[in-house]
Formats: sequence, C-alpha cells, structure tokens
Amino acid sequence: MTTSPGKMNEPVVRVQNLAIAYETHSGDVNAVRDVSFEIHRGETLGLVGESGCGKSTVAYGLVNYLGRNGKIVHGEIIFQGESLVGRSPEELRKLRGDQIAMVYQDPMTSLNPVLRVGQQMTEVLTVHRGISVDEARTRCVEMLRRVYMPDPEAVMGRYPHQISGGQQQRVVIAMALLNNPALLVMDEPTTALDVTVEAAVLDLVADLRRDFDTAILFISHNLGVVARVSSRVGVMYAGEMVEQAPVREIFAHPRHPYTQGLMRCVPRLGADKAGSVLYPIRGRVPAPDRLPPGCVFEPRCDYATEHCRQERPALRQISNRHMVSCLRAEHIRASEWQPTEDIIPLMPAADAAEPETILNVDGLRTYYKQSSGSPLDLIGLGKKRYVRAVDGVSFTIPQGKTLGVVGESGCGKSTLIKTLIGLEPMTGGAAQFLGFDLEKKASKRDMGLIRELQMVFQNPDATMNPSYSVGTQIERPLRRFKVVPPNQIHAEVVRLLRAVKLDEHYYDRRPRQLSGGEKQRVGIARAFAGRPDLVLCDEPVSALDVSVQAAVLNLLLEIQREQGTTMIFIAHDLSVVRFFSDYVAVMYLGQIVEIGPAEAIYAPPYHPYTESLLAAVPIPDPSVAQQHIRLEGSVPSPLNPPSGCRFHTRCPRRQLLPDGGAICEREVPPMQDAGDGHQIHCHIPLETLHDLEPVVQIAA
Amino acid sequence: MLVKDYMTRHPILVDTSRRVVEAQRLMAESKVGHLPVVADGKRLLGMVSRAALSLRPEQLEGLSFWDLTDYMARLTVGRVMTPLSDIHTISPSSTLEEAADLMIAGHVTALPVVEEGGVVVGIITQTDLMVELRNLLGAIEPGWRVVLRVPDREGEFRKIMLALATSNWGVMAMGCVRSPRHPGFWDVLVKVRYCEREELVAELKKIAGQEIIDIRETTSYTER
Amino acid sequence: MAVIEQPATLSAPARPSVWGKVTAVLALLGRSRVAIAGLILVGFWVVMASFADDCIIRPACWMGDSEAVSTPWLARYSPFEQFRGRNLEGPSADHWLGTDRNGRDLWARIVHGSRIILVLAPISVLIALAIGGTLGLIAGYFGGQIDEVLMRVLDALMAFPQILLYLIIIAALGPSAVNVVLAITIAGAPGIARLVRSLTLDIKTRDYVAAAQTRGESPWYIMFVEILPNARGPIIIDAMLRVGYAVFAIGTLGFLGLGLPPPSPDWGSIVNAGRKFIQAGHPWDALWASLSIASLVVGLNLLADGLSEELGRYR
Amino acid sequence: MITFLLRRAFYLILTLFVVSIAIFAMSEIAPGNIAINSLGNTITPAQESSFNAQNGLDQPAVTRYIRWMIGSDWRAAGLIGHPVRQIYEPDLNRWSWWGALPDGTLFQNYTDDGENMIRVERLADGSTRDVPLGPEVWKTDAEGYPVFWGVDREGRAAMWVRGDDNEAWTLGKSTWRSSKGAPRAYIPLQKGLLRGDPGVSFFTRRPVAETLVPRLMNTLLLAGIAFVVVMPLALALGMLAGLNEGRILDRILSISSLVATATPEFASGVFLILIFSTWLKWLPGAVVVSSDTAIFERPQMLVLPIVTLTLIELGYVLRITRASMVEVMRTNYIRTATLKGLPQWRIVTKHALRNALMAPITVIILHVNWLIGGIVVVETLFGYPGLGRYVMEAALFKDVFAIEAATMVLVVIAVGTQLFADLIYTYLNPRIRYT
Repeated sequence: MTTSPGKMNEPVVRVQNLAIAYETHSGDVNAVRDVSFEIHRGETLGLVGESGCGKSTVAYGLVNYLGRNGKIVHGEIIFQGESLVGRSPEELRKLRGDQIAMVYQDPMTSLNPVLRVGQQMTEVLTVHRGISVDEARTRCVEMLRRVYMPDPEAVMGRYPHQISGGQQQRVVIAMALLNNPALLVMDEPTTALDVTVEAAVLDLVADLRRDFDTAILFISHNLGVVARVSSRVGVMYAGEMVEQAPVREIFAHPRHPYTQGLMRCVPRLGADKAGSVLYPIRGRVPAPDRLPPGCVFEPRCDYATEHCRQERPALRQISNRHMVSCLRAEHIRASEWQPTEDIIPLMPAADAAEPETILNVDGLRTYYKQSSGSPLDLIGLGKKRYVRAVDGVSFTIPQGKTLGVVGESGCGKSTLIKTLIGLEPMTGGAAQFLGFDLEKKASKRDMGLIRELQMVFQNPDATMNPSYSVGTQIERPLRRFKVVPPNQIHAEVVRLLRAVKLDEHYYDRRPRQLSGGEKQRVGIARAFAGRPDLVLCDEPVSALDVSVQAAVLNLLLEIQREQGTTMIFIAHDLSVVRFFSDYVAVMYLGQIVEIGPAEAIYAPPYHPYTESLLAAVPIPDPSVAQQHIRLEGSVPSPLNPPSGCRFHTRCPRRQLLPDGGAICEREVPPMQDAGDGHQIHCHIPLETLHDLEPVVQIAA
Repeated sequence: MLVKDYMTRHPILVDTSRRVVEAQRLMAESKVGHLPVVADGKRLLGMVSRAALSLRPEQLEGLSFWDLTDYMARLTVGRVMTPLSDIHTISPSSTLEEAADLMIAGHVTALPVVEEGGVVVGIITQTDLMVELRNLLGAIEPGWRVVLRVPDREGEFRKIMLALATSNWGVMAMGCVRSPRHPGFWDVLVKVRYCEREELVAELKKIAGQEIIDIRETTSYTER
Repeated sequence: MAVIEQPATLSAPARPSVWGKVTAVLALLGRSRVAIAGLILVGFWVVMASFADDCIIRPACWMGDSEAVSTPWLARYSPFEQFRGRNLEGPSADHWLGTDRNGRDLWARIVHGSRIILVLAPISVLIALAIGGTLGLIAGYFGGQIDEVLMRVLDALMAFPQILLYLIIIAALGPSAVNVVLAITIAGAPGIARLVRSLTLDIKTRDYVAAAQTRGESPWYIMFVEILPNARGPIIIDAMLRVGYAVFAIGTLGFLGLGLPPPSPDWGSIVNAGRKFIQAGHPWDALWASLSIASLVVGLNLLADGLSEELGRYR
Repeated sequence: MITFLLRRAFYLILTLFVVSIAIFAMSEIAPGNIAINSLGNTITPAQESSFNAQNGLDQPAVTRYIRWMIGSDWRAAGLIGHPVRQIYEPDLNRWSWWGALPDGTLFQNYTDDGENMIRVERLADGSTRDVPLGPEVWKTDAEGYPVFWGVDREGRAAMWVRGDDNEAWTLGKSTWRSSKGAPRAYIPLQKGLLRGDPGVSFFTRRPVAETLVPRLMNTLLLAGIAFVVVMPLALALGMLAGLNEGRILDRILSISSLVATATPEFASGVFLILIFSTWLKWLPGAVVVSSDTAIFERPQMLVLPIVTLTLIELGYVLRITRASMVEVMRTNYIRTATLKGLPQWRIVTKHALRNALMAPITVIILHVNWLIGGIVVVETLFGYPGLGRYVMEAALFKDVFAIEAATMVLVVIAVGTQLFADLIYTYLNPRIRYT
C-alpha cells in the first residue's frame, strides 16, 4: 500500500527565476541567473555541476544567507506559499532552524569546538520551542538515536572533536531535524567523508526523507551520490540550471550536451582502460563576469551553431517532467555522439610478453613515533608508541604496468608511496627498484635513482611553487638530472609542455594564472621531465572536477603508453582505480588485504573489506543494483591495531566462519591464492568467498 | 493505519498576527481549505478555514467605506480563528478511525495533528480519509470487485478466505460492513486479480449461504 | 597620486617588470585610505631625512666623515650650531620650532634626528630578519631536536622583557649606535624566528616542497629557494611593523638615556632633555620630538595595517 | 590536560633557569670591574683584591652563580660547624649574619693577632661581650695549615689562618682602613635568590630586597590599576568593533587604537602632561613623594601614569580582540548558529565570545613583557618610585645584584603570567582539556 502524499500538491518550496549577485570591486557579478525549481514534500532534488557553477550559492540563497556582499537581485523564493525574499531578519530567524534547516559540507568546522554536542543541539529546541532544557535533552537523545548514533547519551556530553567525522555529520543532521523542518538543504554533506561513511550517511538521508516527509535540496558534485539519493536531478552550469528531470530519466536519457559530457567523463565501475575511453569536456567553466553572450555552454559544446552563439536558451519543458535549456535538445542524441578530433581515444597498450619486475617490495614497514602524552615524556622516559602506518606490505610491479592502491583514509596508502620515494624513513622490510635499495631517504639517495623515481601530487594548488613561473619549475629537474644539454633546456621545456597539452605561452605563466587542471598538467610534466621509470601518483585527480579529471587521466595514460612508465596510482575512487590500473591492491590499517589483477578484484571472490568498499561506492547510474553491505564503526587506531585479522572488528562476513569467526581475533589470516596473482588475506575459505553474490550487478 | 502515516506533514501555518486578507490569498494560492494558526515554534493556537475567514454581513454593518478598509486592514487571523479550546486535535499515533470519529462528532472537515507540547506536526482532512477509504476498498490497480452478502454468524468469513486462498488468486483488498438495509447480514467486499470472471464466480458460488450481489471489473483511479 | 588610483589589472602581464611590480603594490596600497595616510606620514620623514642637508650627494658624508661640512637644505641649520643668547625660545620665523637650552635650532635637530632613526631602525630589522629568519627556517624545516632546542632558547629570550634586554645590553656595552642596533636585533630576532618557523611548518607540508625533496634537493635549497619566497608576504608586513617597533624602541632607549650619546639629535634624547623644561614653560623640545616619533611610528603601523588588510582581501 | 600543564610548567622552569644563567652571564661579561665601579678608579691593586676577596668576587663564576641562586650560608655553616643565622639589628637598622651556638647564643669572631680568636657573643638586649677562645679551635686543614672558620664582624663567613698577619682593606665612611690579622678567605653570607635573598647592593651597601620589595609593590599597584582598567574596557570595545566590522564605529575604534598603541609611552606621556598638567592644570605632571611608600598621599598623582600605561595597552588588546572576533564571526560554526535561527545576542554570547577570547587571552597575557617596558618608561617619565625606575637606576650605576634581582623578579612575573595564560587557555579550550 502506498503512503498518501497528501492532498496538498503545492510544493514546499518554489524558486522562480532566481538571480543572485555578489558585489565586487568591479561591480556586481551574477553568480546565479534565472534558476527555477520546486521541491515537494518527501522529495529530494539533487543539484549537480562542477565547482564554480553556483550550486552552493543557490543553497545559501534559499536560506537567505549570502554574506554582506551577496544579494538576491531578481526572482522569487516561495516557501510554504509565501515569499522569502524581502522578509525581515527576525522573520527569517524564526524560520531558520525551525522550518528550514541546513546540513553542511564540513561537519568538524560547522560545530562549535568549545560547546558540548548536547548544548548545541538543545538550544535549537529551547530557542524555537521554548521548552525546558531537560525536555529538550530527552528529545535530542531520541533524535540522535533516530540517526543511528551509537550511545547517544554519552555523545550529548562530548565535545565535537571527541567524535568521528561520520558521527559529527550525524549530529549535524540530527540537529537539523530536531524541529521537523519542511525543507532541508544539504550542501555536499558527504564530500568530506570516506566512502564507507558516506554510504551510511546517504542511507540515513534516504531513510529520513521517507519518515519525515521533508523536502530536501541535496547538493553534490558527485554524480554517483546524487544518483543514489535524489528523486529528481537538476544540473547546474555557470550559474544556470541547464537540465532538470527525474533521476532515472536524466541518467538514462541526458538531453543537454553538458549533462551528456559529464556522464562521459566518469568511468563506470568495472570499466577499464582497454575497453573504454573517458571523454573530457574541453575548455573550462567561464567566470561569472565573463559569460559568453549566447548559450553559456556554447564555447565547450560540440553541437553549437551560430544560433547558440547569439541566443540564450531558456529552461523549457521537452517531455513530461523533463526540462532542458538547449536550443537543439530535440536534435541531439547522446548515443550518436562522436568524439571530436582533439580528443583521441586511447588504444590499449600492446601487451609485451611477460615483462620483468621493476619494483619488489617485501614486508615494508613505516612506523611513526608518537609520545604517549605522559609527564615522563618531558624527560625522555615516556613509553614510546608507534603509529603503524604501513605494517608489512609486500608486492611486485612488472615493467610498464600500473598498480592501483585503494583504501579508506588512514589506511596507509599515502605513507606507502612516501616511503618508497624516500620522503618518510623506512622502519623495516625491504624494497628493491631496478637493483637499487630504497632504504635511504630521498636526500641521501643516488642521483640516478632519484631520477628514475618521481611523484605526481594530489593537490593542484600546492603542487606548484607559487613564486616561480611554469618554465622555471619544469627546468629545475632538467638541470638537476642533466637530461639535456643546458642550451637545449628551453626547447625541452616547450616539448614537455606540449606533451601535457599546454602550449609554449605557458612557459612564463605564474601558477596563480593556471586552473587546477593546468597546474596538475605542469606537475605531471615536471615529474616526467627526467623520463623516470616509476612514477608514483598520490590521488592525482581527486581534487579535480570530473571533466578535468578525465583529461588528466587520459594524459597520464598517454604518457605512460609512450614512455612505458610503470606507475603506482592511489585514489579513493574505486571506479577510477579500476579504469586506470592493471593491478589493484586494497589496503586496510597499513596492510594489503587483497591484491591482484584489476578485473579479479572487482568480482568474487573478494576480501570482505573489498566487498564492503564496492557496496559503498556511489555509482552514477540509478539502474545499477548494489548490495547493501555497510561497515560498522570507524577504522581502529593504527597505534593499537586489532589482533589477528585487523578487519575483524568491522567484518560483515565473520559469521560465515564457524563460531562467529573466533579465529579472526586470534590468528593472522593466511594468504589465499585465487590464481593469476590474485591474493586474498582472509580466514574464510576461497570457495565460500567465491560463492558470494557479486556486490554490483554491472550491466553488460 | 495511524494518523501519522496518512496526514499531510509540514502543513502551511499562519501566525496570529497575519492579516485575514493575506491568509485568504495564501489559502487560495496553496489550494488548501484549512490553516493551523500557530505562535512561535509551531505551537497550535487555533484553526482557520475558508468559511471562518469569509466575512459575515452583520460584522460589517454600519461601517463606512473608509472604516471598512481600516477594519479589513486590522483584522488579523487571531481575531477570526476558532480558538484551541473549540477545536478538536488529534495525536499522530491515533488511528484513522479515531480521526474519522472526531470529524463526525465535531462536524469538521480537517483536524490538526498535534504532538505532545502542542506542536503541530501535520493536518489530516476528510479528503485524506476518503483517499484511504478508496484505497482500502479498491486498491488502485485493476481487478475484479465482488460484493458478497453473508449471514452474520461465525465462520462465514473463513469460507471466503479458504475459497480465495486455494485458488492462488491475488487478493488486493477486503472489507466488510453490516448490510445497511438487511439486518442479520454483512456485505463483504473483495478485490481479486489474476483470475477470470467465470472461475471467480464459480468458486464463490460453491460457498453455501452466501450470495454474490455485485461483481464488476474496476480499472484505474485518479492517482493521488 | 594618479598612478595609485589606477586599478590593478586582474591578470598580470606575463613577465612583470620591476616597475610593474612597484605599480602593482602602489595600486594595492591605493585602495586603502589607511595605507595612503601611512604612506604620507612615512614619506614625509623619508624626504626630510634624505634632504636634510647635502649629504645625499656627497659620498664622503655617507661614511660618517664628520670633518666634511654639510650644507643644510631642508634642515636650514646644522643640528649642532648654537645660537648664542637664543636658548629656550619658542617657535619664530628664524627658528620654526624654537631652540633648545643650548640655543640649537629644534627643527634642524628634529630633521636630523629622523635621519638617525630611519637609518638605525631598518638596519636593525634587516639584521634581525637575517638572523631570526634563518633560525626560524632551520627550526621549522628540520624539526625534531634542533627545533626543540632552538625554540627553548628563543622562548627564554622572549620571556625576557625586551626593555630589560635593552637595559642590560646597553648597561653592559655602553650607549652607541652599534649597541642600539645590537640590542634591537637581539630583542627582535626571536619573534621573527617564531613567525618564520610557523610559516615554514605550514609551507613545508606543501606538495612542491615534497617534489623538491623527491628531486633530492639539499635542505638549504629547499629552505631558501622553495620555502622562503612563499613566506615573504607575512614577513614583509611583520618587518614593516617591526621597523615601527624599532623606531619606538630607539626612541625609548634615547628617552631612558641609553640611546646615542649627546650631542646626537636623537628624538628620544631630545624628549628626555626637554621634559625638564616642560614645567618651566618651555614644552617645545619634548612636544616636537614626541610628535615626530609618534607620527613616524603611527605612519609605519598604518602602512602595515592597510597593506595586510588589502593582501588579506585578495587571498 | 595535566600533562599539558606539567609540560608547560616544566618548560617555564627550564626557561627561568636559562634566563637566570643569561642574566648572570650578562652582568659577568659587562666590561668594567665591580670593584672599580663601586669604589672609584683610584684604588690600589691591593685594595681591589681585598675588596674582591671580601665580596666573594675572586671565586669562579660557577661558585658565585650557585651562591647567588641558592645561597652560601649552608656551605659556611658546614665549615664553621655551627648554623648561621640572619637577624635584624634594630639599633643599627640593618640585617646581619651571626653564627648560632647549640644553646642559641649568637656569635661573631675576630682576632687581633692571628693567634687568639675572640668570640663576640650577642646578648638578648643587643649588646655584645667578647669571649676569648683557646688554641684548640684551630683545626688543621687538608693542606696542613691550622685554620679557623667563623663569622667575622662584618657578617661574612671567614677563614683565619693561625699566625697570619694578612692585611685587609676596608672602606669606611670615606677613608680606607687597613687591618691586620684579617681572614684569608671569605664566603659572603646570603640565602640566595631562590630563598628570597638577592644579596647586598655594592652601591648602597644595603640588602637589595629591602629596597626592591616596596618598589615592587608600588609597581604592582600601578600595573594592577592599569590592568583592571584596560582589560574589561579593551575586551568589550574590541568585541564591539569586531561585531561591527567595516562599519564606522569599527573604523573609529581601529584607527584610534592603532594610534594609541603606536605612540611610544614617553610621547603620549608628554602629550598628557602638556594637556592635563601644563595647559588645563587639572592634574600633577609628576609623582613627588617623600618616601617610597607614600604614594597614597595624593592619589591624583597616579592618574596620568595610569592613563599613559592604559592607552598603549588598551589599543593593543582592543586590536587583538577585534581581529579575533572578526575571524570567529566568519567561521562555519557561527554560520551554523545563525542558520539554526538563534537570536543575535545568543550567537555572540554563547557561540562567539568564548572562541573569540581564546586567542587574545594568551596573546594579551604574553604582552606583559611589553607592559614592563611601558612601566619602566612611565616610571622614569613621572618619577614614580617603582621597580622600573629601580632597574633603570641599577643599570645606569651597574649595581650588579640589584640588576640581577630586579630582572629576575620581572622575568618571574613575565613567565608566571605565561603559566597563568596557559591555565586560562586550557580552561577555555576543551580540545586541550580533553585529549
């Protein structure tokens, strides 16, 4: 029996032609223009788009919190039948936290560090309801229990820094729901969280929407997340809403070229580089003060015509509940799209016959010393404790192949490659690379070794030194490694710039004049300047927007194919790792729990941890069925890892073993070989693991 | 089947200080017939309906045009609402029957749903109950609607259940009510699908003492 | 001020010339009224100090060759010339600000005093910057035991009230220009070291530093080429404030009789000498010198304040 | 949390130790000889060495540091065989050292000829009587000399050698006096800084503590009043400016506070004297007192020094508080509080205040160092009899023990306030309280 949506068909909130501008030195800049949408009770509208598209501005415009220099210049926000624009601050204050609530991106900074969780929650009730603190406390505890917070009474008495990130976000959500708001605005609520925690929070959001009949505006840059929680999806580009449709409809039949482009940028889970291609969208999002005169997407659109250059399209209905702002929406089909010539599909690298092993890591350990915090430390007598960041990792990589490493944050994947490259001292074990021992720190290594081992970094804003020009920074490794004679350095820099698809004008550019993707390209050029044999990539694309991410991945693949470089590739996005890597290692608490060829990792048999990770990945396709496996609790401290199998405290598959997996607590799990170099460290027999249902039903 | 599952959550609320004309516009634009009147923090103070908002001539007697404008401008929702003491409220954990009973008893068409502490969490209207009655009896998908008249004694109901269960048909709805004009009998409505009319009739005819008084095929309903 | 009013272009030219940088900074300053006020105050004293006499065009004079006789320009008289019978006079056409008890022209003394202070203060800050900056870089970059020991020592120095440091140093070594610079350097270096250390701790976690490490660069290269240039913004603003403090400190030392030995026209010494005559109805010495030092320090602070505010706005 | 505080306390004690060595070392390397500084440059080498020996200046630096810090009486008592005690002699208005016999009798020693030691016993009424001692008092030391350790008439532990005719020079009222049969070695008796005795000034020949303590009290009074005036005012105004960031009130407060902090105390003091004393004649422009403790006679004398001190501190604290408030008001948790629909006053008092106070409290209290500088200047400018002026005078006259003692007192105050700042910070910041 269906629940009745009630007889009131009026939406909770209706936004009409909203335009928001920010005052700057050079006049008003329209961050959001002409945005319209409505959200009904119990409905979630997902808002997606790359950074700088005005998603968050819409969210804060909705609660009328635009800072001193932001203002609504045009349009209406009708909330529960009445306009929010032009209301007095006192009226708005009464609505906020009562009828309209908000959940934020970064839960840690959104909670006041000096007030206990309980104080922060109860005041929402005492202020809006005027009830006693005791009564408010009972209600808060109830609400915390409702958001599946373990031990809610205790949490009420804690300070925000004493609970984990996922729990903080639950507190923020519970706080938002205390007054049973009609509208809940969620601004990237899971972006700061790990994939497993994200999955749990998204489940919670779906639950709450059903139980509270709340209208939710859910903002995310991640197509997979939006696909999981939304009932309808709006796509924003450069401050405008370009397409809006029910979630299944938009993922099955995207009509706007931008939406289509976004979907072509992200690898599907299970796709690999041999069988599929990522097509980045060329160009970048225009700044709000330099918009093209016609369609905002026209400069990046493959279908643009003269007409598009002159006329700005409006959002219009093209079928039942599907709206799009494209003049040519009826004429374009996603299936008939052909890549333009400047995006060349990559050919799979020819498989050399049995390549030789280039890197051999055996039992690698990296510990950090941490003081125990006892007063004895002052005089050096305190007991030393060690953070076991990497604790006995072994693997080999054949020449020219890519090893992907995945795992939650804090699993030691970054420490692993920092140790290999010599940024962190090795505590134990051995690593051999081309006959060199990797025991020493980088500053003490042989120049020949340094040259062959380079790294690509995560944060595009920090990868380049802001004080020097692009050319100077690429020159430095060339001079240092004496790659080319000094008189040819300039030519070589230009060649490298071209290789990363930047023209020579970039030679004199400063980092601040570059976009994130361009900076990352320069970082790649610098890493590859010495023609290294092994390049370690530390989340090179995770800080980039999806369209840029695709371009950078393609670039790395292309250089790898040309130079035959071996790579270790770290990412938290399992789809990207699957796409990019030949082999994949899954790490948990400093150890590899599963390693093997990429295709083998993503199908049974898998380690229960891998299985949970796969179940948690948000997939940008609402038609894909995913099993519901969720990890309990948070990652234990690497200071004091659990005995036996380190995963036993959270393992959802322990009951497959006799007596509930008592052995997992006692004994280190054996390595089980599933053939073809696929190794699983688990007590559960391979056959049992093999019979598990695949987590993701990947459509052929 | 509790009120909380069938009420409309997050109803539009008005403040006591709101002017009557504004409330009228709000009701018209939002297509609602009732507005709970609240003070700070959604605490219920009363209700207004369209009828309550419409002005009665005697109220305006003897007012000049200017007085009238002034009167209208000052007339607030708080002055015309039915105060809390005069209205029926219902808790979210009450049953639908209780809601219906309250409406019948109080001659009202809508009830505010109020939590402990007087906080409005929803509103339930006659229409909501009608929708549920319809769904209860007919579900919303096509099938055979059969009404049987059965004697008022133990075991009759069981016979129908047995007949339907052995045949593996889908039973979508079932309801029984005392026959309005035939004391000693019950009218039982069943909605069945995945079967042919003949099979259904044949099977039900086998039951002694019961009579098919109506059988018809229903198709679709307004979606709500 | 036409140059200042010109708004800075958002996308800087590909190869910014030195002049381009200067105009960019001026344009940034031009946005802030506070900074302009500071610039005018400081500029006034810089002009006075530069053109007090013809010293600026005679290199012999730069080296402190006291034999050479300077021709007064803006100062009108020599700061040491005593006008007989005209001691303790108020302002007049002959002596704009009056004369002191020895019949010396106060305007000439004030103007020459600005030269002393505007030479000594920046020099002491530069030396403190060099020492403190290096220590801060070393402590921040290497961390561990080196950091621990260095910071303990610097903390101890900072726990020491600065005035006592000045007193003890000057008391131990005697008043002279060199000792004044030394005292201010020793007092200022720990603060700079702390600032640079905290900046280094932040910057050294950036990926470009890791990139340099993976190239096997030497620690000194990383500290001075990769880290230091990126710390320059806060350091420059801090240095500007510190020049203000240094002026403040030099004045205070002079006032306490620990500054430059007489007859040097040190502002602090002028106040110290002149305060005896305040009650006697001749407040001019103390008043002018106090006003001068206050205006210079306030100017420097306004400049630093305006600059940091504008920089902050674009960060 | 305990660990954090212990750690801080440990470092502060370490700091104090380092500072004490530094102060000692600095007065050590100061050019010029204490003897010459104290006695003038006409003294003969014999007089100088005698002076040095009597004052323990012939000892190595380490020994003198230890004596300065933890005293020399325990060492002397060990050598004498009797405890030594410091008593006040009312008729002479001074403190002096005596040895104490087991029955409690106080004594000093002298000899006229190097053979017969005489014990001067002090009677209850303050008079003395001489008791000759027998030859058995001479003990043979490690090098075979017959020696006697006692307390000499000047109150120093001293070692006589039997049969010695050593000549000692002492400066009387104005003339040098030479005496025979003087001790060979001296240990000037003092309790040491840690036990509250910073020694005797070479300049005034009075115990340093005697002058230092009242001066310190005067200074604490001045600084205390200034502090009590400044803190609430500056914090409140700073908050006000921070909450009205960019508005006209903020502008006025910011600029005037900048001017107030940037103007050196002696300059603002001169302005205040000119305005309120010379021109308006409302208040006295200097503190003139008959004795160090008489500052309460005319409280209005205190006004200008306090205002001068207040101005500079007020500006500084106001600016820090404002900056902190502005920063806090931009944080995400204030955004959360606003979007929770809390009233503005509640956001400010409950959410912003404590966070905004956290940064300034530590910085402000660390600024005590700066305040000390201000105190020295203000006391000098207004002629206020406080510790600041005492330090100044001691520095000018190179009165080593006075400089050392006053400096240590000021450093202890500075360092102590740091510990206090840490305590407050810990109280305000739960991140440290619960780790």
